[in-house]
Amino acid sequence: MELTSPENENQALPGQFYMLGAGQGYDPLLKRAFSLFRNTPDGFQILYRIQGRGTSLMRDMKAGTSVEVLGPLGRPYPEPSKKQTPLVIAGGVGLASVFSLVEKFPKQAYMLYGARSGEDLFSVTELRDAARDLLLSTDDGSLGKKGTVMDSLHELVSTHATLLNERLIMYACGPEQMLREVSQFGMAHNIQTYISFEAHMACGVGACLSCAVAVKKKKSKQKSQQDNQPVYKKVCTDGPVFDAREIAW
Amino acid sequence: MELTSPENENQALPGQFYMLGAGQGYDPLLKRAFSLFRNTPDGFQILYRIQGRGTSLMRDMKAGTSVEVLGPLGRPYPEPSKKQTPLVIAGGVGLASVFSLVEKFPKQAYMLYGARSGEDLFSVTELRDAARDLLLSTDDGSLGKKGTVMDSLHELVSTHATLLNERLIMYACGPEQMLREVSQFGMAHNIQTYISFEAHMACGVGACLSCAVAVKKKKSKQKSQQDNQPVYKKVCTDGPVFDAREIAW
Amino acid sequence: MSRLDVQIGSMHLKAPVVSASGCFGYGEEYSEFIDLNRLGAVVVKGISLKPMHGNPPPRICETPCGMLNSIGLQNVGLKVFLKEKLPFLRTFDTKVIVNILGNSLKDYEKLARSLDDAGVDAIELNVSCPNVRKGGIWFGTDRKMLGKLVSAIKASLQHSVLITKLSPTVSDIGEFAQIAEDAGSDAVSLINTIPGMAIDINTRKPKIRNIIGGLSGPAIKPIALRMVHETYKSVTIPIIGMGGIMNASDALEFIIAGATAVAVGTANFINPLTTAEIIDGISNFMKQENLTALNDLTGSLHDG
Amino acid sequence: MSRLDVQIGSMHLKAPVVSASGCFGYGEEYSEFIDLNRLGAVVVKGISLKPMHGNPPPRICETPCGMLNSIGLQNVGLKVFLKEKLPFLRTFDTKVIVNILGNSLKDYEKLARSLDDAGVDAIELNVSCPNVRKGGIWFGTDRKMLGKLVSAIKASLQHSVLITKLSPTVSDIGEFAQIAEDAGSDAVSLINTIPGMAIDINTRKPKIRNIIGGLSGPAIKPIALRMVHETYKSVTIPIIGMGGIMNASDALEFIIAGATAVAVGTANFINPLTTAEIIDGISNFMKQENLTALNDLTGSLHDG
Ligand SMILES: Cc1cc2nc3c(=O)[nH]c(=O)nc-3n(C[C@H](O)[C@H](O)[C@H](O)COP(=O)(O)OP(=O)(O)OC[C@H]3O[C@@H](n4cnc5c(N)ncnc54)[C@H](O)[C@@H]3O)c2cc1C
Ligand SMILES: Cc1cc2nc3c(=O)[nH]c(=O)nc-3n(C[C@H](O)[C@H](O)[C@H](O)COP(=O)(O)OP(=O)(O)OC[C@H]3O[C@@H](n4cnc5c(N)ncnc54)[C@H](O)[C@@H]3O)c2cc1C
Ligand SMILES: Cc1cc2nc3c(=O)[nH]c(=O)nc-3n(C[C@H](O)[C@H](O)[C@H](O)COP(=O)(O)O)c2cc1C
Ligand SMILES: Cc1cc2nc3c(=O)[nH]c(=O)nc-3n(C[C@H](O)[C@H](O)[C@H](O)COP(=O)(O)O)c2cc1C
Ligand code: FES
Ligand code: FES
Repeated sequence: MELTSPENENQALPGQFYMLGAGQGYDPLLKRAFSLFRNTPDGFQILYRIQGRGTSLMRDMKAGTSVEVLGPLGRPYPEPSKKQTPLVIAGGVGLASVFSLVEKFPKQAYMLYGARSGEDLFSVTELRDAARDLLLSTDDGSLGKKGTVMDSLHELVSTHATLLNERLIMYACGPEQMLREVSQFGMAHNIQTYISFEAHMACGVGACLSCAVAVKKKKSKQKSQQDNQPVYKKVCTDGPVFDAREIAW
Repeated sequence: MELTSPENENQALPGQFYMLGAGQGYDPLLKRAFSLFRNTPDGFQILYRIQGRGTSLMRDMKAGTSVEVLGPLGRPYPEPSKKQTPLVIAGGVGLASVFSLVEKFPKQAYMLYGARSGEDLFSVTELRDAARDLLLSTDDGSLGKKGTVMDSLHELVSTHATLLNERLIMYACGPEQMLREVSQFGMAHNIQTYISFEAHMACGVGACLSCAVAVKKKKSKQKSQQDNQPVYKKVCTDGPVFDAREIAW
Repeated sequence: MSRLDVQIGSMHLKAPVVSASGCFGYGEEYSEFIDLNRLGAVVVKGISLKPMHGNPPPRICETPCGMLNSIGLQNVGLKVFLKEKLPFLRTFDTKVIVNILGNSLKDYEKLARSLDDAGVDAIELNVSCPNVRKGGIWFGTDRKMLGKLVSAIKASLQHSVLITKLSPTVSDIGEFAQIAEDAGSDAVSLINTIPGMAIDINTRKPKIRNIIGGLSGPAIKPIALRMVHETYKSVTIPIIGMGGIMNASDALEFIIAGATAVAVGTANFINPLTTAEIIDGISNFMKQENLTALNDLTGSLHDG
Repeated sequence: MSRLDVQIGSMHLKAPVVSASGCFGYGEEYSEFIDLNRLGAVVVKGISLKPMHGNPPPRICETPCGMLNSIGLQNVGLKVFLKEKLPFLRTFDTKVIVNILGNSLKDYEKLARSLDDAGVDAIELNVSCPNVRKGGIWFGTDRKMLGKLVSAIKASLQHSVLITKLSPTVSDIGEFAQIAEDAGSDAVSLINTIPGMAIDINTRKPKIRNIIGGLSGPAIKPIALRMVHETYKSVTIPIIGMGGIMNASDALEFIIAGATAVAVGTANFINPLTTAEIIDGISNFMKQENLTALNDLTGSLHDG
């Protein structure tokens, strides 16, 4: 869905998100988080999947409905340096979060994009133009290779022998299981890896502490007596993009 | 607004009402009561004023939205006998409740219709055709006589000397203050008078006892120890139409 | 094939869904909108010895995802109920549960005895109605009085099952459920409405004439669900859970939290078919989850 | 010209609207979205002696017209608060109220003393947090302990105003307010969240990892408003009312019910400008009603 905004002075960067109000009245009550999909001349677009009540209401909105928006929020993906080759991995609507990143560095990024089936793969033509190489995969094989993005990843590195010697930087957004595997791969091969997380959010600005994600101790500057307990960071302001090495899986 | 209903087998009678769901989700929660304005070939119409949240949501509904409807509910206006001359009085959206009654007995009813100002008077041309005589009044005088329907009433009886000798039957719907005055007039002149009431409703079917209206003791068949206390009837099932003599003002 | 029937004391309900007292009149009001034979039981509006006229209007007002009511226990009284209302309910294949309210232990006993004689299936002790100063509320939040009342009523019943309806306005609902169980109650039902208020800022008057009314509807569901779970952990007698149940999913939450059956109140006002739709929904859920008996679901919360 | 300033004990608020603890972080989080100088005071997230990491996720879930939270009192701890958070708040022309939580009377005393020394304007005793088994909740529902705690803290304060935040999970909130007043509390604030639950019927797991969370938002407004009114009738000290306040009209309901000031919690999440918009709304209402001072409105409910 596309939103136009009267005062869109500060555009969102790849990886940042917005909090959108869904429906009128107080039910549903909270705003919903959606990544920047792509900026437009007079606003921005988001890409969303129908999950529950809020997104269902969004689907039923008539064009021209005004929605409350808070953002852009959160930390964007760190940009690749001149010497780095971006390797972007998206699962499902995770594409939303990384799409504008791929477009921002035309013909540079290797793009791996997977979903349940063909009709869940969006903007494939734009991606083909924007990416240096695009590998599609679907669980049912209806489009691209049958399998997961991880299969594509292994295929990619095996077909591009030299790839792992290049200075790679990985970006990933998708289901948690996928993020875990990508992170493990990245750490195993010593690749700088950034992943975008999801968590249930209330405020989106770091005030309510709803969006906790467990991180490794050494990374935390906090002193505390309860050292048996995990340490948490906020997905909304410390993230949603995290260095894979930070996360305590 | 007009509603079409798939199974509209039993049409509502003048004075009956429907409970309409406003908006999705649970806020607002309760259905709202609206009188039958007029039946249509494949449904019915209601006439409503924007009062609060529910009616505001109704205004914003796009055509084709499906709304939950319960009804027709409540007791209709008793029809005039062959010998009786109907005298119908409406204040504001109170018109909704009596409009179909006037149309049902073409050229028979004297119609008194008042509102704040001209733009609050609806379907005037239809009324002129349907009524035997139509007297309009507005508080600001922008349309019809400047004044209230009570002024019109007194004017009517003074200009039609014989009217009070005819067997009149009065029907009224509008603000409580107006209903009170109409009732007093009716009782003073011994005219059979039926008024349609409003009360906050939850169920609309007589189950929740929300919609209490105080009625005179003698009318109540209930026995009780608390005889200092008033007796109540249900607007939704005992009414909304009541014999003016029943009400304990 | 999955079975939906449940047992509340010696009372057998063919379906785990009943109407909530005060939200279904005497059954007859809704009988033209829904087939009463589908319900596990009809729980009727609170009955007192003598008829009560109730509170002056306005009696209700809408609140965010809920409503406040202060009907003031208007009811036709025991005599009229037995003569005019009960016979009609008897023509249906559903259990009849009568919610009773008195101002004294004596009142409650008289009511219980006559209804027991009349052969109603169960009596629901309303000790938690927030709408009358004296009476109900007092028993509901006083440990000693509650125990005394429950055992007295239990003693005066021959056939009817005794259900104690708990007040939500206590710090520890489990403790009060325990008291009811120890005093011989066959089951507990919860929650009743939670006292609340709303004000018209322009007139500066309460939106409910009685100032305070009882809050019901989806707004209170999380509170009710928590109390049902706490009660489940502290008693072994069956629980009839209620509070904001609007659909099968809500009902299943209560059952998983520990309810043997659920009651539907405010939702009837929004959709008179709610109870039947919930029964169908539960049945579908059990098929989908390959569950044969509802007991496998009751209290099955994974709270590890 | 109508005045919006109010007095809470010896503390003067230029506007009757403050942030609710835990819903406004340490102020800084919202400082780029709203001008903190507009608020009567910033009430910060509950502070404990040592930093706390909080509960494992999921920590919140949405409910009808409300939300459940079980943050688990995550906070940076007293030391970091004084060193890193307080100085920032001091740069604004608004009062600073610090919500404190301890597991023992000693904890509370230590916290109170150091914050008093650091010159915070007021201390809000969180004796009602539903999210930790030990600590808070225990003081909040135990009459003796509450009195003991409040008088001990009062004794250890030199300058800071003492506000006691009451637990809503009691049968008679007025009684507990009375206890706080008698023990020397300068004001009371209410209500805290109401313990609630939500269940995912497919996984049969609680939607909140901690099983029970605190319910907030519009859903609880009628309950909060009733409790504020009951408290107003039983104490003479000022009341800071909160619970589901979303707009000026809601805030005015609380003031008419007896609140001297109001706190806004969950609404900040939906609209960070809520507090400022409420202040403007109250100001407009007073003009329209030709009121010169807010006191003319406080407790002005026509409940005859
Ligand atoms: C930083 C971030 C970026 C996101 N970007 C996108 C995107 O670009 N496209 C997209 O389709 N989805 C995105 N999501 C997920 C999206 O927020 C949820 O799908 C959405 O909130 C579901 O709302 P609902 O009312 O339809 O579902 P419901 O289940 O009815 O929502 C109930 C509550 O749970 C929360 N919730 C439910 N699922 C999620 C989830 N997966 N993550 C966070 N909160 C959830 C809702 O916000 C709401 O508060 C993002 C989430 C985060 C945290
Ligand atoms: C039998 C009957 C017939 C009616 N016929 C019509 C009609 O034909 N046209 C029309 O415009 N209005 C009619 N009304 C009034 C109509 O029901 C209210 O205007 C409407 O409910 C307002 O809803 P709201 O959400 O806009 O107002 P809100 O103030 O937001 O409603 C809040 C709550 O108060 C109730 N409520 C508010 N005002 C009234 C009222 N005057 N009467 C009853 N309940 C009220 C609402 O139903 C809702 O439960 C009728 C009322 C009754 C009882
Ligand atoms: C209009 C109304 C009347 C009620 N009358 C009674 C009553 O007479 N006795 C009783 O025990 N509970 C009564 N209740 C409480 C309900 O039985 C039920 O406990 C409560 O409404 C919560 O369920 P719900 O949210 O599904 O409505 C009444 C509730 C409503 C809304
Ligand atoms: C996410 C969240 C965190 C909270 N943390 C605290 C806290 O640390 N201390 C406290 O006393 N109250 C805390 N509260 C309760 C609020 O201060 C307030 O009392 C309650 O939310 C009711 O107000 P509301 O409906 O406007 O949110 C918290 C509430 C929420 C929603
Ligand atoms: S959503 Fe509130 S802190 Fe992250
Ligand atoms: S609205 Fe329920 S009895 Fe009339």
